[in-house]
Amino acid sequence: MTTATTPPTAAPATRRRLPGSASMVPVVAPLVLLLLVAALGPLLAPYSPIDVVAAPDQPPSTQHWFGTDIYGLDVFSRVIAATRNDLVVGLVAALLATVIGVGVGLFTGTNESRGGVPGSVARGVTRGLDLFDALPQIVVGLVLLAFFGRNLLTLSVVCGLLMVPTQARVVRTEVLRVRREAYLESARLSGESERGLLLRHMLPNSTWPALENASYIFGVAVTVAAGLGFLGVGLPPPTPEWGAMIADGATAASAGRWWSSLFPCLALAVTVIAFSNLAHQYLRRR
Amino acid sequence: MITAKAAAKQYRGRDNTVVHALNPLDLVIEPGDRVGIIGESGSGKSTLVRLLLGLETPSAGSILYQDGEVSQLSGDRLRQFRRDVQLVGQDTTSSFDPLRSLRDAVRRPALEILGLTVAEADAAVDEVLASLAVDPELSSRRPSQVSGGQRQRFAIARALIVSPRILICDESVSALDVSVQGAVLNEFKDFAERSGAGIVFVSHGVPATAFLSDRLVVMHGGDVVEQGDVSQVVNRPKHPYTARLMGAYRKLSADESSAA
Amino acid sequence: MIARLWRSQRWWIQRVALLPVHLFLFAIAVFFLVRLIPGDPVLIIAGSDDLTADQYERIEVLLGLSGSLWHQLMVFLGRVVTLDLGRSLIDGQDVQEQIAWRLPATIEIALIAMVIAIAVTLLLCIFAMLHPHNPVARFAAFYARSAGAIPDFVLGVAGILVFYTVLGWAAAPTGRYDAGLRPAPRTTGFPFLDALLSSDTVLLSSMLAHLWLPVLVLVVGSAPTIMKVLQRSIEHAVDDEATLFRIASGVPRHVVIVSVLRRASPTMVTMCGQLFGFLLGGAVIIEQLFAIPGMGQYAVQAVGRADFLALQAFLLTVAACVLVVFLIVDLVNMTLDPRRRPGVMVEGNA
Amino acid sequence: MPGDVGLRAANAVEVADLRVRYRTPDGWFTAVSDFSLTVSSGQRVAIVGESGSGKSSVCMALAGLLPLGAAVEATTARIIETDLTARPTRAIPYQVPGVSVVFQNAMNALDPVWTVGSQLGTAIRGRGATSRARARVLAGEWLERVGIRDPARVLRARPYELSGGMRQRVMIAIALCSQPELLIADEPTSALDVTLSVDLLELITSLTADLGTTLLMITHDIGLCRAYSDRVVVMHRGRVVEQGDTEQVLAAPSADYTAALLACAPSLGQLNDHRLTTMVGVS
Repeated sequence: MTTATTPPTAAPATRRRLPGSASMVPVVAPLVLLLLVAALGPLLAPYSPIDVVAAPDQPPSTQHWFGTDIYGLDVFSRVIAATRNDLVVGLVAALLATVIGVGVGLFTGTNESRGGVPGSVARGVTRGLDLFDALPQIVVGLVLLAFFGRNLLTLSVVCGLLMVPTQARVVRTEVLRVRREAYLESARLSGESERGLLLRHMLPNSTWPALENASYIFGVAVTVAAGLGFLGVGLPPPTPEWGAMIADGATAASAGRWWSSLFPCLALAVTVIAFSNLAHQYLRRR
Repeated sequence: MITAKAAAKQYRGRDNTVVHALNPLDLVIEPGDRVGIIGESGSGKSTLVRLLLGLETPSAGSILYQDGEVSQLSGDRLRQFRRDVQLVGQDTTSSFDPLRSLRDAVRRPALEILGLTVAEADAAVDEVLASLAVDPELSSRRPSQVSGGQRQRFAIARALIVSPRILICDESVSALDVSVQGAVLNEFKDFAERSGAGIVFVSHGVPATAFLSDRLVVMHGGDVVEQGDVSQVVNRPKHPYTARLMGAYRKLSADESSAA
Repeated sequence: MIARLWRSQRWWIQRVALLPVHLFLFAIAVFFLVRLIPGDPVLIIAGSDDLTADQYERIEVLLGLSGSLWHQLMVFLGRVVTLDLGRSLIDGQDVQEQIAWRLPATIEIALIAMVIAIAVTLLLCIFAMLHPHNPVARFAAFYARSAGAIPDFVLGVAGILVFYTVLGWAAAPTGRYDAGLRPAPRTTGFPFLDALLSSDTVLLSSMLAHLWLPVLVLVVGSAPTIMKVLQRSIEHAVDDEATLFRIASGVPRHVVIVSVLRRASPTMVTMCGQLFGFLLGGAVIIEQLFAIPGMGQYAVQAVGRADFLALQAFLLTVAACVLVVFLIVDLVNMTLDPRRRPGVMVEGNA
Repeated sequence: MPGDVGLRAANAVEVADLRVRYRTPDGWFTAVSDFSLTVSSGQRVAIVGESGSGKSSVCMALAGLLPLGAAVEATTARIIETDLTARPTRAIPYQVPGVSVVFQNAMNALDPVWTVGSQLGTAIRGRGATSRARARVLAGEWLERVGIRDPARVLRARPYELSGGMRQRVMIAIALCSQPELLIADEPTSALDVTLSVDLLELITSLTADLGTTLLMITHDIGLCRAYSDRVVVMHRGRVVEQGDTEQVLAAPSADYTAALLACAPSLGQLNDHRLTTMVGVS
């Protein structure tokens, strides 16, 4: 209810929180850490992530910081190596979803109220994306991966496609809002061309929320990718991937050997929370 | 300069009902004219403004600028039209792009319509802001960082930077506080007297419209019910609606006894 | 008379009539999906390159890949309409039968979790609305903000570790009930409901012991998504001038609260529709983790064997369920807020 | 009903040193300070000010409807029989007994999803245990009373199906049907056209006169105060700059601000004035 406490006065100067302020550190630090781990992965891992290096089911020790899993692979090395795979999926997915989403959203938002072919196409696309979005992502992801093969590229692309409707909807809603704004008319009266309107006003004003959303999308994409990995339909073994590691460790966990799934769980949670914090804190504008 | 010939506008509502926003209307506006258009919400005055600016196409009749249909203008003719006819709108909050500076907005017509270079345009911005007694420092701010009255000054600056020959003011002071309204009305009057430009002042407020106009057009339900000289329309209205409107103002006004 | 009835009832009839259209369009999309598979699906299924022309043709026919594209599409749509989803090429089981047997089990878990999640959300949100400074309300706000942060399989693994391994409160994650128990006679197809109806208390208690943890995991994982939305829309509805006017016109307290909730509910109902899809997806994962036989298990098996027909049928079935739920959501919303009905003009929609 | 007047407290509003503050991310923002006002029963008082003058905060504070993030302090704050300073603040406030409010825009104030009949009915029943059927009849009568010609249709309608003027009338009916002792009207007609606005204020003043209801009106329009108030309170930047008998204040304002405010509003009488007087330093 704090929203109502805005005093009824002339709008006070609202400034964007600028990068570099103190509140940024807890938001950015985990991200930097994650990116570093992803970049330096092989250098940091003490063992090969895909070779049996010790007896299976060893608890954490000084040799194996996170213990070993049911096959005798070093959990620490695998968690480190998996970071790169999972982040790549998230980044590619977020990028793909945003690029396609912005394009589709701009198209549908600007054409929906028109008559003729573009109008019908735009309305149909919107409807279709709504239907697509209504389906459980994990289910669609599972089927698509089964059909198109399981590798890093298809996984990233599939996760990205799953997020397209969300991004397209965000952009479309914004376009519809921006279209009613008086500043478009003012710009037209100022002599700006239709192309100028689209590029200088519509695009920035309607895509900013999608950029904010991209970091949230990243988190969701990583979760979906890990979920698919967990189901055993993600990256084929023994490729290190958090979801698959959690699944491998789940049976061990129910027998009390918690380490082989706990650490990938933590890595996943830290990643998702770090990126959703970024969405909430840094990019919040209004 | 702008001539409306039996211009009318209908919208198609839902269920295929036809909404007559504006019934056929004739109007001639020349530079130097001061026309006040009075009407309440739904009277068709906003539709008329949009037609005059070429933002919409009349469904019947025509709006002519130097013998060219306004909504069909393009290229140099359109640029010439935009240079001659400018608008100061009502909405002070949303008439500026929230992501761009006020200077960018004011400079835009100078670049696009007058074809100035950025440096020349910036000089023109400073000049027009100075003439409106606006602190040029404010122009680097974003629209949300200045008060409503200041924003409206920038909106005026954006229209005046091309020195239009006809300035259309659509409810330009309605959203402002009374104390600011007076100042803005004075700006309009000064501009008209200084440049000899015409003013089309569209508003639901009779006193402000009467203050700026020589000629009044009273609209009601999509029709022009009365037009004529200001003092005649205000003091000796012919149409019953106009009489009722003036009566309402008399009731609220201090000079109730003197005018009756 | 009929014309008037049509005019007043058109809003829901139109919406209901759209459902088969949507399903049909979706079926067409699924049809083309199989045609987009890189490589030759026949060879992928056969698992080897050297097939006799006869064998090849047989598989092609079974996959619905023979004849012209138009012919294929017609055959496929004909099958969908008659609910004949074919026979799996891998194990020869009737796909239709498998799904009819497994779908109710999955839907049951999703529905139970959904009902509980909605109830918990409503209670927490109403409490937070009336006592915003209470610690419980603050916790609810924090919990809602965590939406989507922790995936349900992580919660599931943690739940098993804590409640089964350490505390021993939950039964082993090995299915719907203890091994050795006989399932209840199949009356409705929904296993838990059947157990309830059969009044087999041993089976029922075993089911409860096995089900509470997966349901809890689904609820904990999914409740924040709707809680976030409901909290925000309740806040808006409370701050609304309409609420202040209701209060100021002196109506009883409960009328004010009902008024706030009704204005806040459409977003929540919409969210519940999405929650169902989310829970269906969640159920697929949870089934895997708790070894519960259902659609999820079926789909994962099918992926392992590249059983395209089964996957196609799986996707279509899930889509049908979700589309039905969305139909219900739309109808409920149009009832709650008549402005959402098509053809209703709203002036000054601020 | 006019006979009730004698039974009522002599003063409908007694407020001294009212201060309203809001919690903002940058600390406390004081919207109103040192506000004192006494309104005797049956009076019509107008609070005039521009945006940011704090007049709306005063009105919401007196109606007990400020949000949780607002802090209200006063040495005295008695509205009818309620001591506002002794009331606990609630997330969803309670009505101050005997006080009704009319808002600026009925489109926002009326509940969009309920029919007019339901909203008017609950307001009528809120006051006493009237039966549903009786409330329905009374609701129809109230609609007629506020000048609605086809009450049966309007009762079945939802707010968005009515014209702006009708909605405003419905809102007035709902606010007055509980026969409040004080009606607070927050810019009741600012969103409307002037002819309609005059009609509605005539309606409000005649109904409140019939019911013996005290009227506290908030407006930015000096014309409305002139025509429809006995006393006027002029506010500027959260403070009262002047108050007194309406005619006196408007004829001979003692505060510079009031004088300036009066001077810069264009009126039909100054058609030939070359320039409007403007307020120095205000822009």
